[in-house]
Amino acid sequence: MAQVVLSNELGRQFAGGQTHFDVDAVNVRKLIGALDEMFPGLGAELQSDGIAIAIDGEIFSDPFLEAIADNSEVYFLPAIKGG
Amino acid sequence: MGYEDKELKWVGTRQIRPDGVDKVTGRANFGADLNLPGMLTGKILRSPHPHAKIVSINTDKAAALPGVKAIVTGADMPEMPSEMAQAGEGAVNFRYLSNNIMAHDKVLYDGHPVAAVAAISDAVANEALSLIEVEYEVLPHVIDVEESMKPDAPVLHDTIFTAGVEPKPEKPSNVVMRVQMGFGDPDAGYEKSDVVIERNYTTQPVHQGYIEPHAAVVEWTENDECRIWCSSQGQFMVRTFTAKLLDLELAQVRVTPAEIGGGFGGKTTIYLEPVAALLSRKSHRPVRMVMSRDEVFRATGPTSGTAMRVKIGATRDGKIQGAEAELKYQAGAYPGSPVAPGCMTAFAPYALENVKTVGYDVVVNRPLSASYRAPGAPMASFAVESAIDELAQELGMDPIDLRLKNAAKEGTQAPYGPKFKSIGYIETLEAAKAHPNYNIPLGPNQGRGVASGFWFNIGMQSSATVNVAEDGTVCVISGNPDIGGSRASLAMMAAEVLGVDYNKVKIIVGDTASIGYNDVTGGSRVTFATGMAIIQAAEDVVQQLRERAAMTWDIGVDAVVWEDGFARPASANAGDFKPLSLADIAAKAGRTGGPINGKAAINARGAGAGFGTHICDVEVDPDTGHVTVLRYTAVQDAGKAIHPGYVEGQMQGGVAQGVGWALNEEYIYGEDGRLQNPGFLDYRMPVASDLPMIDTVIVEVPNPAHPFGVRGVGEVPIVPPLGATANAVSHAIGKRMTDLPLSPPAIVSALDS
Amino acid sequence: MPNLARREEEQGSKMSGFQFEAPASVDEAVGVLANAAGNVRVLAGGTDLLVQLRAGIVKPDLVVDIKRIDELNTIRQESDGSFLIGAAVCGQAISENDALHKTWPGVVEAMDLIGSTQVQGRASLGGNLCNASPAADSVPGIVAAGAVCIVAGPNGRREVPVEEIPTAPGKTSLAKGEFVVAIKLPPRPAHSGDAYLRMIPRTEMDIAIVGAGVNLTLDDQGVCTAARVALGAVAPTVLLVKDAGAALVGTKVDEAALTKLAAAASAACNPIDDKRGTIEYRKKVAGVLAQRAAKIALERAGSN
Amino acid sequence: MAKFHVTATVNGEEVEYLCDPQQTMLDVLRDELNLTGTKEGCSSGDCGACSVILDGRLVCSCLALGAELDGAKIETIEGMAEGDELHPLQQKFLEEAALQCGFCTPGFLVAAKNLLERNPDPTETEVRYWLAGNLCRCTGYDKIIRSVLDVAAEMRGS
Repeated sequence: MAQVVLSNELGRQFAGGQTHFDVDAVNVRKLIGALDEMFPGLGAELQSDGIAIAIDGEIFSDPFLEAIADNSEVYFLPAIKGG
Repeated sequence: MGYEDKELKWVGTRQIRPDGVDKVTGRANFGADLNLPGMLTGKILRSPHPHAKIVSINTDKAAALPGVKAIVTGADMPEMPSEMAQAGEGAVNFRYLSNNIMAHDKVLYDGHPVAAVAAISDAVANEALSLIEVEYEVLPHVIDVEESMKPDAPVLHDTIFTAGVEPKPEKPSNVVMRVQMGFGDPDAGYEKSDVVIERNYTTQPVHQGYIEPHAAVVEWTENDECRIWCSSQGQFMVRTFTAKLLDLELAQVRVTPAEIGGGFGGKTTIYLEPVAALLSRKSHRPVRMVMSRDEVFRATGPTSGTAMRVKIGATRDGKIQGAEAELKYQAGAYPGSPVAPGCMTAFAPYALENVKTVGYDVVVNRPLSASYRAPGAPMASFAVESAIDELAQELGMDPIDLRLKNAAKEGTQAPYGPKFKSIGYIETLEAAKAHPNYNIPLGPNQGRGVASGFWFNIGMQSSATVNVAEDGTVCVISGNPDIGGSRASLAMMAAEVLGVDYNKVKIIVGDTASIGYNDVTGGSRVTFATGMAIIQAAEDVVQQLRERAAMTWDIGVDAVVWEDGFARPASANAGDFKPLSLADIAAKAGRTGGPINGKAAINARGAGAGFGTHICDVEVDPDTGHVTVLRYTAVQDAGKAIHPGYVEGQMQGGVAQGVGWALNEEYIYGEDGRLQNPGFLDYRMPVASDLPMIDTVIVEVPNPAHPFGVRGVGEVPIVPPLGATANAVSHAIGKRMTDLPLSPPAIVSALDS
Repeated sequence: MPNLARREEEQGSKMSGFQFEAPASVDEAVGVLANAAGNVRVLAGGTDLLVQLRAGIVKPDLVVDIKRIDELNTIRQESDGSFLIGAAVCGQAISENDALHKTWPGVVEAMDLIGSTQVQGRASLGGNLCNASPAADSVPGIVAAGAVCIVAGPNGRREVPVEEIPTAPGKTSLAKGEFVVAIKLPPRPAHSGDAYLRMIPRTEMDIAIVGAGVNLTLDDQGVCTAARVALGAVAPTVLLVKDAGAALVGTKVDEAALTKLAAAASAACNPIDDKRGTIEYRKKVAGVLAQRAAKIALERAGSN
Repeated sequence: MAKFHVTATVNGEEVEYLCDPQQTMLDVLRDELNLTGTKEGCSSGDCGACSVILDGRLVCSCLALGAELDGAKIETIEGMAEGDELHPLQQKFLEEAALQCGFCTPGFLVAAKNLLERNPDPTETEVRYWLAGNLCRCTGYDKIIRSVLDVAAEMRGS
């Protein structure tokens, strides 16, 4: 199971304030699908622009097919712009 | 695919940049240098009011002026839906972008464009602007971030309702959103603490200050092709933004990057191109638009001014038990301050158990903020590093030791959640502590300040092509404007992989029709991500060279190795063949299948986080408040310095900008909401005599995700200087300085208080 | 990149139109100025005028370049030891004149502080004076020196104390047809010295927040017999602060006298709060700089 | 409005041009003579990107009128290299990475050349003050100053 962490705001909006979840998924696409099943509407939000995903400490700005290992840590974060 | 174990011939050396001679002889073509036959001059009429409704615009008199060929107002710009879309470096609201480039119904800052003309000369264009009649209904304005957050503040947009607060607001507000992140319970941490520091801090908006004003030439051809030559941090960004705002297909727009005279984030967006395009379409002639310095200051992106509160508690041993920050960032006229990265980076250098950051994105009647080097990080870092410095003072600890005690390392959970991978923060602290400058004794009125800083660095999309010419020379096509010598570092990596002489590798920056998509030159990504694409394209070439040699020798490709620019049999068993050079194979490429071209298109993964630690020594004249920077030392983990000279240059340049931010740079608005210092005279960027030599130490903790270990270096060096300088001044005068800039009157007033 | 072809049409400048004349003699210049209709501007170094033209702050009908007149481009030392500095001589040429530098180091240093090396290649003492900025660096120096202007006009030449030329920011007492030909520095008495200091946030390229010029003379016993103190950027025009000078006269310019001088300098200020500095700051620093400049002037006076 | 006919020497060659009274020397160099190596950064004399040498003195070309230049001798960045031979300052800037974006570079080179012609042995402070009118936002000045000092030493033969 991957450990998934949402931002406070997303947790409040979609998950009744809960932000930490254990989800079984092999990649980002499946993970988002699973979260959307748990909290309808969250999937679209997680795929919207302006949200990045960190998998095991590495930040991806536009992930989709990135693999998720069995005990990966996955964080949904605001996307970063550089200067 | 790593090269760490190999002996490197080019990477890590100081080669002369391929575009260098053109740049030292005045031959390089920047945005304003292009002249097309029949070209017109385009100029923009700007609002003198910080906040007003546009009641009417009458362009009849201007249009009647001989020599005026076209006029554009907001009515000529297609209506954009208010929605975020992925473009350039991230999400962009094109309605805001369109309105910022040409006001539609309301002006939101002094300098907001309201109309534009194209004419046969500057003089005619200027006269035409003076003949355009705009009737305004002036509205109350708000400049200060905290004023703008008050419930009775004039509201800029009646469509903005604060996101991220409960209950969902019913009234529109200037507070665009509230963000919060962190973990643990800071209050519980303070309970355990022996010392708690809590302070308010402010910083003023500062401009990127590139010396080249924005410039663009646009020719709308009779084939309905929109051709653009301009100075920007990304030709593909210009293409996407212009096409979107004008409702064009991307393939209709072709953008050729001119040389760029500095950007620092400020040229990751557009201001002129759609306007020039419309003027060109209307006039059937090419149009050149070049901003004056006054326009650059009034209407292009500074970064946010801020109001911040930081609280940190620690036990006597120096262990930080709890930390929190509240950050209020000015976005300017439309949403989009870098407050989220501010929240994410504020405490990033530290391993914390209890941390909380709350941020607010706030619109005010100032120009829309734009990215500036490590967007959002320097101000938050200033507040946190000042508080850490005060904590060290209270605890009687050396400020580097205090940081070492709490330093983030591989596996530390970052304040924004994930755990850091391989990082080199501790190494920068140790190198700073060991630097001789850290032990130079200080005299009266002198002070030493230390601060650390963090930036994520990014990867993103890059394309690269490596073409082998028949004579064995190599042409590399990159898709990123070269803002600071990146052609050199990219060509060096290609030469290294191919095993050919650096001088045999030519590199160009392609236009949008000649190279695949690239994200902008920004985010410290070019040497990392585009470098990775070029390495892969060169490896593609190497694979083809081995195949061609194998065909030539009639052996299996696995029996051919590529070493030092030669194909060789892998072992004696493979046969006895005279090694073939790249040139040998290229000369006969037709025989073995045709031209040898390598390419790669990637979404680069694994950008390595960067840390730096700076030491600043100052002397303050206690009677006048004048600050002299005596010496400055910047230590940074670069992962691997491909071209150490340009890495040092990035560090030194970042320091100079940060010191300017700390000491004198600021936007000064009058009561009337107009900018009072839109020029280099009164904006006061550092000049050569304001600074000492800037000593640099490059630490190399390789990024395992990059073949050469590159982390990216452009942004980290602007993060620590605000705190380092303010800490130095605070020690020199014996008063804690919490508001930037530390101008002489501010210092004298602190000393007299 | 397409061909860098010449544009088919002229590109005008970013300024509104004006006529341009470059007379070759003082008389010719007086004639041009006296007969001109409308708004006329004299162009010396141009480092202020061109910026104002570009910004649209001034919109003249005629610009008269006086740099082609020999007398305006010459520095001459008279037999009595006085110096005549042509109004259009650029700052760099003033700095390069060893005799002038040695005799009036404060005046030369003040001029040298204006702008960059590039500006020094053009900016003139006459221009800095007639631009009538309260913050002009060279003006406190020449006011403290007791300099006079040679003014040419339709009625011939006259001499005017330099402090009487600027009357308000951007305004001068020059009549129609008049212009400054030269600035005359008086003969230097023995045991005298001058100095100028200014405060800017950076080290270069700023407009003075405060400027202070001091010129003083000692007798053989080291007692101050005359002193002039002038301040810039603390009032609508450069101030000659008589009380500050008087604080030194009759003293050996000791700490007590210097404290009195500083107090008089601060008290004389009538500054404004603006983007460059606050009232409080300007008042305080005027005293600080006047005192520091006086110390330098004293040291110089003691060495000649 | 009548144009001025001006004859001047630019980089050793006599040139003639017509200009409006309000065109600056910078406008003339860039628009009339196509010498676009001289850059416009501010048009107020505050950045030095338009530095040229006028009758032996370093000036901002944005602060002189084209009409003033009859008979003048002007040196621009385009005249700094002699044929294929770069000026030592140009060469050193390349070797020492003393430029990043390169926009301010022509102005710095012209200014530094003028300095070394007048003062072959400047101190670091003298170099910094001489070049204080040339803004650079990329480099922090460090490598520029070092390059000028190094070239000065090399040209002195030490």
